[in-house]
Amino acid sequence: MGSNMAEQHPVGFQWVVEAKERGASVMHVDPRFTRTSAMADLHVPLRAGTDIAFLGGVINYILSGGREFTEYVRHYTNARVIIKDEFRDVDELGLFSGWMPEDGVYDVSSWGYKGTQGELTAGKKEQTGDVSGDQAHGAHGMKLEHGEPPEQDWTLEHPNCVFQILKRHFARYTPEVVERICGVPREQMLHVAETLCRNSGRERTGAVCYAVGWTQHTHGVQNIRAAAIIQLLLGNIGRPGGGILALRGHANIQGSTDIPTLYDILPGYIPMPHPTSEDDLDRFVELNGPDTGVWGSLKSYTVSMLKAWWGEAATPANNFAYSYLPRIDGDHSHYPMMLRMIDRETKGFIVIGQNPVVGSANSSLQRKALANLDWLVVRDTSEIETAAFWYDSPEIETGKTRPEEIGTEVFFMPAAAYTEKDGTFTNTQRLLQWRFKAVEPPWDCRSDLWFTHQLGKRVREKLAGSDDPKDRPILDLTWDYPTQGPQKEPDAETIMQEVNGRHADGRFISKYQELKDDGSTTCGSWIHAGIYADGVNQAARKRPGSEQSWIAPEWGWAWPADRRILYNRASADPAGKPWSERKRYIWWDSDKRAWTGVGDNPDFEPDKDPGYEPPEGAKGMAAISGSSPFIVHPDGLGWLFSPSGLVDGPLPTHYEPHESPIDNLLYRERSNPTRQTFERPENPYNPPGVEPGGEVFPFVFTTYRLTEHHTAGGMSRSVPFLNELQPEMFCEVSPELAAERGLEHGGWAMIATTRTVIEARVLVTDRLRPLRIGSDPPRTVHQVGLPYHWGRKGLVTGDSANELLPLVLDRNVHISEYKAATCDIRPGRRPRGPALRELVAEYRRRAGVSS
Amino acid sequence: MAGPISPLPFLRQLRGDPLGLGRSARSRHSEELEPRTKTADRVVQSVCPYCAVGCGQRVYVKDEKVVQIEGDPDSPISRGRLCPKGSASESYVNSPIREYKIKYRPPHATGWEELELDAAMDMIADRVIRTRAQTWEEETEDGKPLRRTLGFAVLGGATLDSEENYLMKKFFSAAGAVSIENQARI
Amino acid sequence: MTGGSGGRPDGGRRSATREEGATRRSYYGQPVIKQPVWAPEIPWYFFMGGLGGASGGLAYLAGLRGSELLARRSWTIALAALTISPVLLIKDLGRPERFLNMLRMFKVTSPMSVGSWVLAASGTTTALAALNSLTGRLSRLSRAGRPAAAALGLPLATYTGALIAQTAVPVWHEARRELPALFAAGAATSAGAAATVATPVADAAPARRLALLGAVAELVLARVMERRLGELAEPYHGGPSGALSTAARGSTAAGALLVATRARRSRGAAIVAGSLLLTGAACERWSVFKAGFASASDPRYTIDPQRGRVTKRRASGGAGVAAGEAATDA
Amino acid sequence: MKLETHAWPGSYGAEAKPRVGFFTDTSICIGCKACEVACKEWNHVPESSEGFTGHSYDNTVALDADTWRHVAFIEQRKEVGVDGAASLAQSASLDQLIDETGLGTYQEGDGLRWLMASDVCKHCTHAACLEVCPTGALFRTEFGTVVVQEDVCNGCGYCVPACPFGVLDRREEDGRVWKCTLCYDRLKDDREPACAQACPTHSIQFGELSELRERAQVRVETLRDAGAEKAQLYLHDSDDGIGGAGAFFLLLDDPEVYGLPPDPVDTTHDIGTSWKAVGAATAGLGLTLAAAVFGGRR
Repeated sequence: MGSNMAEQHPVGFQWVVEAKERGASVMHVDPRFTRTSAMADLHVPLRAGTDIAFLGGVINYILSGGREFTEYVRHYTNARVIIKDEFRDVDELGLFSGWMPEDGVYDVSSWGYKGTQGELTAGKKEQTGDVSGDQAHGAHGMKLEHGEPPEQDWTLEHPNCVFQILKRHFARYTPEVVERICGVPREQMLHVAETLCRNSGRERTGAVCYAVGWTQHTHGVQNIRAAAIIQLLLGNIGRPGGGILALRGHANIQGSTDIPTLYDILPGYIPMPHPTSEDDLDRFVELNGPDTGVWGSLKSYTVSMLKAWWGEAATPANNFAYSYLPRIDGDHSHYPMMLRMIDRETKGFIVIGQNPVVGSANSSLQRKALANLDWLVVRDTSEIETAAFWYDSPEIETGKTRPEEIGTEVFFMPAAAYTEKDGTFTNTQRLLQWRFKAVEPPWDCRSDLWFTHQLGKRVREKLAGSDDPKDRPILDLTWDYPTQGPQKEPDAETIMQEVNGRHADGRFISKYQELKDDGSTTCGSWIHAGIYADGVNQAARKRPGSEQSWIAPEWGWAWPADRRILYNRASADPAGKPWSERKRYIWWDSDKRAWTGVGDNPDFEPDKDPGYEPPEGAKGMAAISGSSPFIVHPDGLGWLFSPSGLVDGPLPTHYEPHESPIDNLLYRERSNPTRQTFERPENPYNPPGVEPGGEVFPFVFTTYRLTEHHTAGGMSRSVPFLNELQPEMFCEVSPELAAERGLEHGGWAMIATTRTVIEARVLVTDRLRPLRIGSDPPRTVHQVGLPYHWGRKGLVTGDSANELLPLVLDRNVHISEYKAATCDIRPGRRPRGPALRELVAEYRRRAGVSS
Repeated sequence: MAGPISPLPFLRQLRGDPLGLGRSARSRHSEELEPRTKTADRVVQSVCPYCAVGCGQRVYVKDEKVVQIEGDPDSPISRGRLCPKGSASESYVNSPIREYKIKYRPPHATGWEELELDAAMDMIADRVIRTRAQTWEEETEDGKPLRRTLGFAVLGGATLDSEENYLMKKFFSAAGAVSIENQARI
Repeated sequence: MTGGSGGRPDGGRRSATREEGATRRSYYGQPVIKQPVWAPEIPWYFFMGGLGGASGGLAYLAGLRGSELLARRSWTIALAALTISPVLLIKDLGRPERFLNMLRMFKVTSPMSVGSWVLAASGTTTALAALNSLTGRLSRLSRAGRPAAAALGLPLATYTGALIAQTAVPVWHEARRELPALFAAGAATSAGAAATVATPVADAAPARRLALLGAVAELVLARVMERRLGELAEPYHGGPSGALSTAARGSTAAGALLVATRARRSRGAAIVAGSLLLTGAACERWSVFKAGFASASDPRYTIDPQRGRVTKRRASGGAGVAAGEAATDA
Repeated sequence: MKLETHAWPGSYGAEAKPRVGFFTDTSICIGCKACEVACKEWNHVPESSEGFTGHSYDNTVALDADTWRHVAFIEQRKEVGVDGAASLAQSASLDQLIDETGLGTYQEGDGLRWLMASDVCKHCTHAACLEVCPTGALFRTEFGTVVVQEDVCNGCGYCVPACPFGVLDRREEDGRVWKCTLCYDRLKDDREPACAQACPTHSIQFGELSELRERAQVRVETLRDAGAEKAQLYLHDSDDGIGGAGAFFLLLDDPEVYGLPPDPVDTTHDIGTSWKAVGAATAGLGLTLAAAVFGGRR
């Protein structure tokens, strides 16, 4: 679900095909019948944006039928934990307890475990402006008082235990309701649920694959949470053949999250500091890390990172230069960043290997942001739309603006290609793989390593001698990297060494457990500690797969500590024995008194007895019992109910997409009440389908990618052999919609929202189908499919689907809703020049949206 | 040239290939054919730059130019296989529209200008320093530390290496920038 | 035909999706086989090769008969036709500079290979014979050259029928028994007609007879071929190839009538009759040529007879049917 | 099993290698087109954009001089059968739609399928292209494959209409004929062809023909047992009109659905008829000439 694996990850899909050949059931739940559906045993078409309703139906099926893997659920999940009395599940309105209507956010304090002291109440100011406060993405859960277990009921019968709450919460998601919300025949949902149940348990496991089909919603995180609940109930986490697999779309999008170029985290998911902690490192640790579990050592991780960055300048006396880190106090993520550019608060912009004009929602808003900058640096291998926005854009075409009116100074810098530099990509399963440089970058092309290193060097030189305290972090930075070759490219391996870290005597760190909070160790990213263990580039291990076991431990290196399956303690029963011979993976060898297995590294202390119970006052990993696999959580349990970490509820709840043709059939709140909207002239929204003006945009559209192209096209529209495979922008519509709107197969269609109108060739196909949704009376909803790869530059051009989308974000992670919105469609090519603006204006008038 | 009609192939037909369908028809070019994977100067192991499956690649280099990129059969992830994008990697690195020189567009200009790499780096460093100074925020209204700038932002990282992301996060954070984002947000 | 009645299969498509097992069986109406890449030089070559080849024979036999003038004129015609022929062929090659590769191999499986050798030999000997006939020189060489030229000219006139028959184009391949004869008849017609035009009436009697015999044979063989082709002969009844076919027959019939009557007495009538017959023979080649393109471009012509064969074989017990097809159902 | 061809292994003697080929199992083709790209990359086949075709996801149309691997996409609608098992809402929805639009829609599960298949030169056992080629540009290699030699081909074009599959094609700007070589150069270095190496799901399988044929037989039986009634091997039978192919296929529907001829024939199998016809016509022409010259009054 939420993934089109055969199309987007074809080579990964070989394993699915192979599994199917061996008897696995492959089911694909997706609004469209895709190449993945073609290979699946069953395709279930559902309305875009209704995944939680579908998954809720599955959860209800499991719970109401007693189909959960009871022993797993009782021991490994928080099903037995009792939640605070104050907690109230969603009511008819669709709101959990703690809703603060004036701010549009939750006070999450009532969602915690009973009997624990949660660090759950974030400052109100931070919550309203920003959810990445102490209590949000980046923070790592509530505190358990010194590992003291919360109140529990092992019989799972206490009315306020998680299991019972879960049962009640999902009881609404009956097959009938699912059918009406999703447009999925109930038999199909039940078939999926039954198949999942049958393929779970001791002898079997099932996996869930998702991708941005789940994340790009105003309830994206909760989509994944719903899957996590299913997998935990069925005992499919931490076991071979199980799991929830995020299929990521860029070569290093995982790596750029682990060692983040993201505003709210530091390497290894250490939260970015807020002003709250002021310059007190201990306060920061107290606010952001629980005492127990892996995060119990947050201070060691942070100090080691600060030592890696500021070296000698980071001392115990100055809190290891903690004050050198900038503070975040709001949502500084991608979309608010662009809005700040429009407001001329952000004046400079460096874009590296990304093409927001095509890849981000609301393209004209993106361009407007760029046009309001003082300076822009774009680094890419070809001249992408983001570099050319000032002379080639719809706004130029329609005469809305002219290059002369755009004051942005633009630097386009040719980047080195991946074959022209050493370095690692982290793949979708956390595996870091080293690439060897094949050739030197030609002409002005340089690696981004070179660019950053050079920029740092020059800034440091220009600031040298400054006595301004704000320049100290720059000047004190450890920045002497050896360079190589004619272009003086920095040696990437030395950076990996810094990431890995060293002891005071210069020895390389071999695992994160060695890190200290006294400044005696350095480590650029604690989860990567060990990647250079023994002075060897572990990511560059390339022993042929054919010479290894199926785990292939000597190919690349996986964080943390080279563990290939996370939470793999769960592959054994509470006593440490494999759940079954067939599915054995890691188990307790009582003779050797050690965890052993088929070749992976245990995600656990290697000698922790399964019967271990933490003593009073234990901290860190010592506070995790021998039968608690989920070591990243302070209680070591898998969370069916999320007592902290999320801002929109501890349990997944069905909400309609922001732009939806119908009301929420389950609750009064139509869409996620915590979603982030931006009421600005650049970002008009289509009226909801049920409100006046909504009828102007009666269809649902969803955006996606094709096998033959890559994301925003920078790496595929420059390649002739790919372009001939999918040369033109097209839309996919059902024969019924084509008949209704007079769309001609092979002809052209205009697709309209209040943002703009684009054109596309028409592909009429049964792979898109009308759905019957709602009740009293049910109505037919048509869906339009739009691939988003095209733009105005490159070897093939076409309108971008993202021109159509608004900014509306999931408040947990600030990802916009690309996957479901409303539109109109009509035959013909869109007007050129000023006539296009008139057409858009007309749509806005009809919909009652002010221009 | 040792053309295909010398020595007369139709006479070779008499030696065991009467219909002239097989060996006798084979040209010298065919006999001497060698794959460029064999004639390459070197081959390095790499990883596909497109999605995050992380398929192994082998990059063949001849005369300091990439001449072929194909799947690495050693990879336990991909077993030598590649999707269409991965298979097109050589065309990507040698794309007909790949840019090799800096392009510079002054404010309000209507066209690109040339610029030396060194000068461009210097100018960008100046702009970072200037914008940072102009937009520096020392503390919150209630006097808590911010020590940051929202004046310039950085976007991108998912197509780059982890080492590059590390250096970017390290430098731009040290410079006080917090709006550092990448594709993971979309 | 077992499926598809009229119009292009899958024409008027309304979507990318089709009914399974629909009667319109093809891939988006696209041809299964490729249309030939041959240019107009090729039908002209068929014509010239026939004219030249048969003219050599006519010249030689006329010489034996003692009709010197007829022999000389026919040698001239043969020389002219066989000089133009290789030029036409070479011009049609994708790589004309490589024309000599035609003689790289000798392949009995390839009418074009065999034909190339025949053309080379026939051209050389005809040149010798014609030069001798015109200038009286090289008489020793031409003594062997004349009969050789005459003998080689005959297959030169007919092999082109096999050449196109050895393709996957249904309208050609299924006419493989008739095409060489049809081309032979056309060659006879054109050699006779050309000589009729070029020779005074008094000396042209054998030429007129040849033209007449050829014309009658051509008309008869065309009918025979179409009958055998059955529905595959559709291209001869419509479109450009149909028009050419009609023109060929009309022209040939008229020419034949004239050559049998007035042309015996009037040089003017002889020239008209000869021209009509030459036009008819040329149109016939063009008609066949064009019919091939029409036949190749419509998948029905390729698929339906094949599907019919499969169905028939299956009905008769499946002998020779691919094992995998046993379970299929047309 | 008859794998021998006229020239292989006969004309190669000790130099002959095992005959190799492709088994393309279309039941696991995901239509990614990696084969098309890998082929073009390796063989430096020129770009050949045809624009948007509307043929489902197929925009390269057919095999030709610039497309040596071609992935066909066939979207098939099955009969709509609203049976008792379907939900009421679904049935109502279907009925209403059919009423409103006059169009059926599919019912999931067995309502729609999307066939994908990678086509390629078949490297026939009896290869018409090879047999008719006058120059010997086309030849049977020591691996039993059929290859056009670019240094020999003079672009006569004979092989183009001779091929019963429409594989061969002349490249306009170049004048020569081009087609799949089964990566002849790679074979010489013990490497598998680029398309087979790239194929993510192993739909394209390369190997020794004898082994592939056995594997294919097992596979088709497995699929049939699993209920794929129309699953069939195509060009697997060495008694068919081309003597079986070096590149054969497992199809899920009849060949013509994929644009393949259902009963292809190597026209040269019947060249005797043609030569006889030529002989007869030649003799007839000779007799006619004689009759015309000598048959009349002097």
